Amino acid sequence: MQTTFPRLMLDHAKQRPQAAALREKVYGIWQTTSWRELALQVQHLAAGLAEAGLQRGEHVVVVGDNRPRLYAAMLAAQSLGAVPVPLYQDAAATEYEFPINNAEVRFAIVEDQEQVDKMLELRERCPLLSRIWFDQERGLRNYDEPGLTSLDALTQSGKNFISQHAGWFEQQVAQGRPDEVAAMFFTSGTTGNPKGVVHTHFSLLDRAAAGKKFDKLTADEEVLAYLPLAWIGQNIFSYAQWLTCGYVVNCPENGSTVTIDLKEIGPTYYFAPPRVFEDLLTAVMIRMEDAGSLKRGLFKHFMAVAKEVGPKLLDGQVVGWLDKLRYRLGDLLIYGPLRNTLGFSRVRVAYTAGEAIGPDLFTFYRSIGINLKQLYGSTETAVFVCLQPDHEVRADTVGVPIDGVELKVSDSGEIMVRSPGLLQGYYKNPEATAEVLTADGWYHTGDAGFLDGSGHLKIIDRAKDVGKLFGGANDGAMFAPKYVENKLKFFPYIKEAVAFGNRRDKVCAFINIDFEAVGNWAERQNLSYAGYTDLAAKKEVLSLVRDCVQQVNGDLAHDPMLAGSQVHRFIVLHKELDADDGELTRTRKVRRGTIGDKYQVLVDAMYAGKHEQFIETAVKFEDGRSGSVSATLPVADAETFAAVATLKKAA
Amino acid sequence: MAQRKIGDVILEVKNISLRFGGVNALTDISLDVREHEVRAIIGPNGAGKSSMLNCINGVYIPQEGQITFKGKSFSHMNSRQVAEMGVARTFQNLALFKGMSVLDNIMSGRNLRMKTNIFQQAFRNPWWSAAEREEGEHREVVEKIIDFLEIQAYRKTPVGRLPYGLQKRVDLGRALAMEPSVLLLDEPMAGMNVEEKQDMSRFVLDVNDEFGTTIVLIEHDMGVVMDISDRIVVLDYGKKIGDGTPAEVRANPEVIAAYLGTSD
Amino acid sequence: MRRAGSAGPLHEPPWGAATSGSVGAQFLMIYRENGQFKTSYSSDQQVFAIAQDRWGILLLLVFAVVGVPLLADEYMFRAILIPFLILSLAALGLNILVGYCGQVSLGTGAFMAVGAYAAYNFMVRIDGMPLLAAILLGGLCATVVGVLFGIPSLRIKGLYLAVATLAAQFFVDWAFLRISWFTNNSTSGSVSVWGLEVLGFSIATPQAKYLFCLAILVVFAILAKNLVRSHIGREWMAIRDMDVAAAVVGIRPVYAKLTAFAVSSFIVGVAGALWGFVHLGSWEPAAFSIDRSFQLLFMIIIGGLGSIMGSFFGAAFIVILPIFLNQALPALGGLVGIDISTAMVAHTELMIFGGLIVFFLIVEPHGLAKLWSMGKEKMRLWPFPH
Amino acid sequence: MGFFLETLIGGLMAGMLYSLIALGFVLIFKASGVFNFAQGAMVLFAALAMARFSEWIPQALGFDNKVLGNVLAFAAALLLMVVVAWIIERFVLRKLVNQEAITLLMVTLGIAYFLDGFGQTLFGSDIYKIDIGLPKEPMFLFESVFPGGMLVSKEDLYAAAIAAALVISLSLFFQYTSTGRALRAVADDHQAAQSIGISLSRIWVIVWSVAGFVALVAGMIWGSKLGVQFSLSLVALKALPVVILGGLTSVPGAIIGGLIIGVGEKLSEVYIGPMLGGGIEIWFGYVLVLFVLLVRPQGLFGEKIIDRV
Repeated sequence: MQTTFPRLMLDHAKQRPQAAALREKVYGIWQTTSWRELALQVQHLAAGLAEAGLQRGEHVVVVGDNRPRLYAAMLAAQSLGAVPVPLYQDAAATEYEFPINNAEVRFAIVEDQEQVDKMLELRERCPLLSRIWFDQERGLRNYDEPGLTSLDALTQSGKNFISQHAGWFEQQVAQGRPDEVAAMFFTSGTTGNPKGVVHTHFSLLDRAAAGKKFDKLTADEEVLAYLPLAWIGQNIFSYAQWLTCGYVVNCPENGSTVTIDLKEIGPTYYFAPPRVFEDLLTAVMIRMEDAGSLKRGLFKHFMAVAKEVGPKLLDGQVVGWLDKLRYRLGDLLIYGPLRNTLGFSRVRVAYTAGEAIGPDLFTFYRSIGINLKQLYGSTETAVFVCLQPDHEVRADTVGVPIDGVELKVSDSGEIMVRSPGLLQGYYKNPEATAEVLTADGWYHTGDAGFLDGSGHLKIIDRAKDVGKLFGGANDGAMFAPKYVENKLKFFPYIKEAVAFGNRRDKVCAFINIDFEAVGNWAERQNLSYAGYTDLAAKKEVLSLVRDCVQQVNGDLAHDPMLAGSQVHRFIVLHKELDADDGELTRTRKVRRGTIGDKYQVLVDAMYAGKHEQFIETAVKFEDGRSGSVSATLPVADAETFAAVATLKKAA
Repeated sequence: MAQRKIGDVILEVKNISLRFGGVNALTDISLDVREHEVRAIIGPNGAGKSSMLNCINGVYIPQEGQITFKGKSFSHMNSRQVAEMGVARTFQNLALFKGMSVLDNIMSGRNLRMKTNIFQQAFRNPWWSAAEREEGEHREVVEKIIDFLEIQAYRKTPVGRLPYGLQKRVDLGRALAMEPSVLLLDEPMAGMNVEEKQDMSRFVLDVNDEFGTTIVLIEHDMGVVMDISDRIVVLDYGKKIGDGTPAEVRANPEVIAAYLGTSD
Repeated sequence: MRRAGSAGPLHEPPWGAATSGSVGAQFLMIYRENGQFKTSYSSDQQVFAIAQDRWGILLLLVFAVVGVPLLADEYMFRAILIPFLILSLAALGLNILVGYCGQVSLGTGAFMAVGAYAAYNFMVRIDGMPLLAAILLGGLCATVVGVLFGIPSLRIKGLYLAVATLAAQFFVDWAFLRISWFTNNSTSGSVSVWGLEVLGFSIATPQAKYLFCLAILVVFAILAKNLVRSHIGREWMAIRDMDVAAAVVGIRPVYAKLTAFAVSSFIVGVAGALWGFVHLGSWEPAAFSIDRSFQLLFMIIIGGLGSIMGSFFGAAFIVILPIFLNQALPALGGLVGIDISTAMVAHTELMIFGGLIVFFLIVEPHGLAKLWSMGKEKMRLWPFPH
Repeated sequence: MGFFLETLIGGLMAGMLYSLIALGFVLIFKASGVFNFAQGAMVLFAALAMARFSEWIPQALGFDNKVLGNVLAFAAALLLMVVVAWIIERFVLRKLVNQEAITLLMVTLGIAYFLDGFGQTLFGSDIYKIDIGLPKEPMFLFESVFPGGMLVSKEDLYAAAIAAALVISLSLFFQYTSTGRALRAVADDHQAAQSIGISLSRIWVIVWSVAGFVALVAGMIWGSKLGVQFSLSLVALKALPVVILGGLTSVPGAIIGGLIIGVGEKLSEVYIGPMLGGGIEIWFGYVLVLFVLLVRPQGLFGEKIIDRV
């Protein structure tokens, strides 16, 4: 894949100038940008940026929703050999401070007033940040700030420049080399400052191509891009692979219309982290609750059929004609319409990644005939490491290593990867780089796991989180918090879970209930509640959660390696863990450390064997004000089960 | 941060008096509105605020007095003429076209600018048709308003099915579709919760500085009024008892008496 | 999520209900709208925005043009199909005035009569006057009369107007009865036409008549739909829903109401001409009496006020019901051993009509069309309830 | 001269009957805002009932006293009309509170059809006679005043007298009785009326019953003149312009309107008719009203309509 992003764009513009490159729903209709138009836009923006003094290798911050013009802006920066740095648009201004200073950013390209305000707020703490361009003018008409201008203006000045310098752009693009840095992604590390992951054109495009080959993607795919560009997942799917395959990327109208837009577009290639599928399923179930008894009956019946037959069909196994018939009927009455209302009628390949996905959740989508698959990868590996081939899809594995990937498991049980897609290193952070990249080019994924008999990779947990239990019944047993947490989170009622136990005698956990799901459950029990805190405190809820925990314990007991990780005691938290309070990362991963410190008293209470504990915590509200919630939380005990075989002897 | 420049008087009302049978709705009211400003009319219930607006945009015809708009004076006009001169308004208790979708309601605000005749419309078709083209052009304007009011998710919903707060937005949208130079708002925030009120005031202010629209507004919520308006007129029992900046009005004893006296 | 879900695909406002009906479609869950995204306003605004609907309506048309003539017998044509088509047309016209513009008229029969007699006069007084031209000219005359009697609507509202339109009914009835010029001094007072042909095709056979009416109906339905979905249509509905607000956004009540009267009575007039020429052949004023006016009003109430499709539903319903009763009631009576006289049937018919009107106005003021569109919505959201 | 007076008197007498029916409209409209298109149907229904009862009751009870028969028949018919009124209130009006006037009008059309059908199913659809002993032979007045005097139908005269008496007593009733006051309160403001404890449904039943009563009397008179048959239900159509002319809400309006139209019809028929080929009384009332409305949209005595925003 010896090419660069801008070159790919130019190729498409040359080969299929009229073909649609991007579509955005603006003013009620899907407005199309053809490859030629895109190329022109990029050219003008590039010229504008060059005039503004953008240097090769310099970093440009890009913040905003998926907007064609931001895509063009990234391409423009890359055309000049500069490095776009996409940041999460929903982050607080302060979270931008480090990346901007760390990457000596002078130029920022942002979507709208909201983002502009954040940038302006940062100015005195980020002295270098001199120029800010915005896509949407609304509300900014009366702003009078040095270096603040619209992308329109930038395009205009670029136009004039181009009109005098024909061929300038092509020559700029020609200068770009595949091994130059193409983009930098800041990983919201679970601890400390974020790290800038540096990728070259080659590393990104090579993986994109590998993925394309693996799923035989064509230029006819339709993709809906509504997740943050700063997340490498979205970036690969709607940017790198977009340019590699030349398919159409569609940008929704706004946050509140995504479901409608999804339904209209009906993507053929779809990618989302588990929580999106989870929310979708919850919504489906809730909507079905209100349906008439007949519909509900039909739904229940045929979902059962689907659960039984659907996966087999997708896995290409042989199915009896009667089952086939029943499934057909179900497809006519339920699955088909359901796929249609969800917007998945045309999905050919759908991926989920980033977190483990619950088996029930996973099979639900597969059973209604959506080819949902898992993949394994991270920002550092440009996503594609392992993918599940069609017909070889299982809930508890993440697929086989694909082209160009070498994979091994270190003695410590950590998964090591070598592939063309690996990062160049962490920006200005040799130590961190050294930690993950070995001299001979192996990357420490930090995940503990193994390749199973059929060559599929199975992930247990973050390697560093895998701990040991000291003392107690199963002294020295392996403790895999994430594994336990995921198992808990697979219950619809449990939104988040945090397990403790490393260097302790037993495992205890915090539970966050899923407000929507439990709320509905409560209504059906006609249990009245005043809000989240109140609901979480209900003893009925407590026992509901206890059942879940004990089921998990049951499962764990069957897995010799993990039997010790059974949850002995737990607390149902009185507030939702929240990224704004620093308890979750922007990608909603729990920050176990942070939480452990923040709720120290609760943790102690659990291990001290107390039966309730008072706590007061500071919270940030939607509108930015902060206050505090306090409550006295009961500490609950859960039944645990004798392991099938204890590890004592093994250890 | 918004730096709006207030212009000269664009609308002036001189010595208006309005009677229904024996009842005096308005007695000898005079007030002026400057270009680009946000002008509030406040007063207890039945003070004649709505009647004032109705006189301005030709729904009622005052028995005495005259209205000067952009230098043209008239003692009375019909609503159509007023609309043509660029005055739009929203209504206190929603006056949306119940049977139509959000889109059509706002589109109806464009009727003054739609020129194709009835035959062109009858023979409308996707291939060659002035009516189709015109419809498209105006649809785009309307879509911009929908976008501005952030109601994209409801464009094809019958207005009847929308919650009250959103219906108020559609009402505003219909008025905006007329691209008015003066916008009369009759209690735009009546019956809204705090959040909706915040949104609505944001929209009002945005309209004012995005399009430089002059705004005449009737509102009960003193807090909101004081926040967003440049000058305030106070009516009581059809008489004008105060006029000036929020600060001045707040200080005016007569106003305090009338207001604290009557309203809760 | 739920909010967006429920807000997304609602296309038709309740009044304009079901105008983009999915013919037959709704009884299967055949809606697959993924990928049917719109990249231009004209495609977003087309009458049948959903592909499945376009196919449905196309099939229906093909069946109506090819299938029906093969299947139906003479009685079907004379007693059901042709009356259905013509009355649909009339109801369509009336619906524009009442359903879309909210101006109640009890004088529809009169405008039909004007259409019929005017067309007749053009036929008999001008040699070689083509049938189509005569019919359209008939409609034109109806327009003139319609606007004339519409003028009061500018000052008179609601009930007063409704009664004022009766003036048209009685005056016109009288005129065609007493002023012999209109009937070309025919002694019997009834007039008749024969040897009709259009563009060289004779339309003597029931099939030919049927196809002729069908063609005219389809054309007018399209034109009418275009009007109601364009800005003139919005002006009508605005006047209907909230005339003060309409005036404030600059809509001229005069223009809106008079155009509604004009368009309405033109269509009604054409329908009248067809009723006389194609259906009756020879007729007298009684054919367009006040009962006809009421009958048409009932059609649009039952079918659906403010809905093109509703006009068809209503017409079908009211044409078929009596025939059905005439068959069914005596049979039923036979079962329980009472013999039911034709008078009895007629009275039951009256009662059932009356009852239905009351029922619909109370339970579903937007008529069959609304039921239809609701069914359609359900199918588009299936399996979700909302 | 005599001829003119004759026509005039004839008109006045016909007009009186119009007023009577018009009164039915006005009462109902005042009380429930319903423009009762079914008034005509009620006339037919009541007349049929009266006619048939006056046959059946004597047969059933086996006596042969005309007066008694008529009285009982009248009572029975009246009772029936009250039941009808109750049913209409209970099953129709109550479900349509606060609907637009137009909807209500269309509903009454439905009711009209239903009553027509129902009445004829119940009582048969032939032509029946009502004989309440109105004298058939005409009489001559003012022979002394001018030659030939003038011919006046006694029957019409009695009819007019009855109508007039009824009209007056009804107006008095609604002016002075408590029910009357309640009714007027309702007419002015539904909410207010309810808030002071007047039961809407009770008032509605009352006015509809009264309307039924009026219909019965009108039906009886007309019936005895022309015989009871379907065409009776069209009589109401004649009264419509009267109501509009008088202004929907005004009792005196109804009365005066009735007289005007009655007279106008006759005179126009006699003096203009021949020029136009006759039969113009069918539309005269309506066309007259049309022109009046153009000048006074709310009719002669109606209240002015103000749009509130």
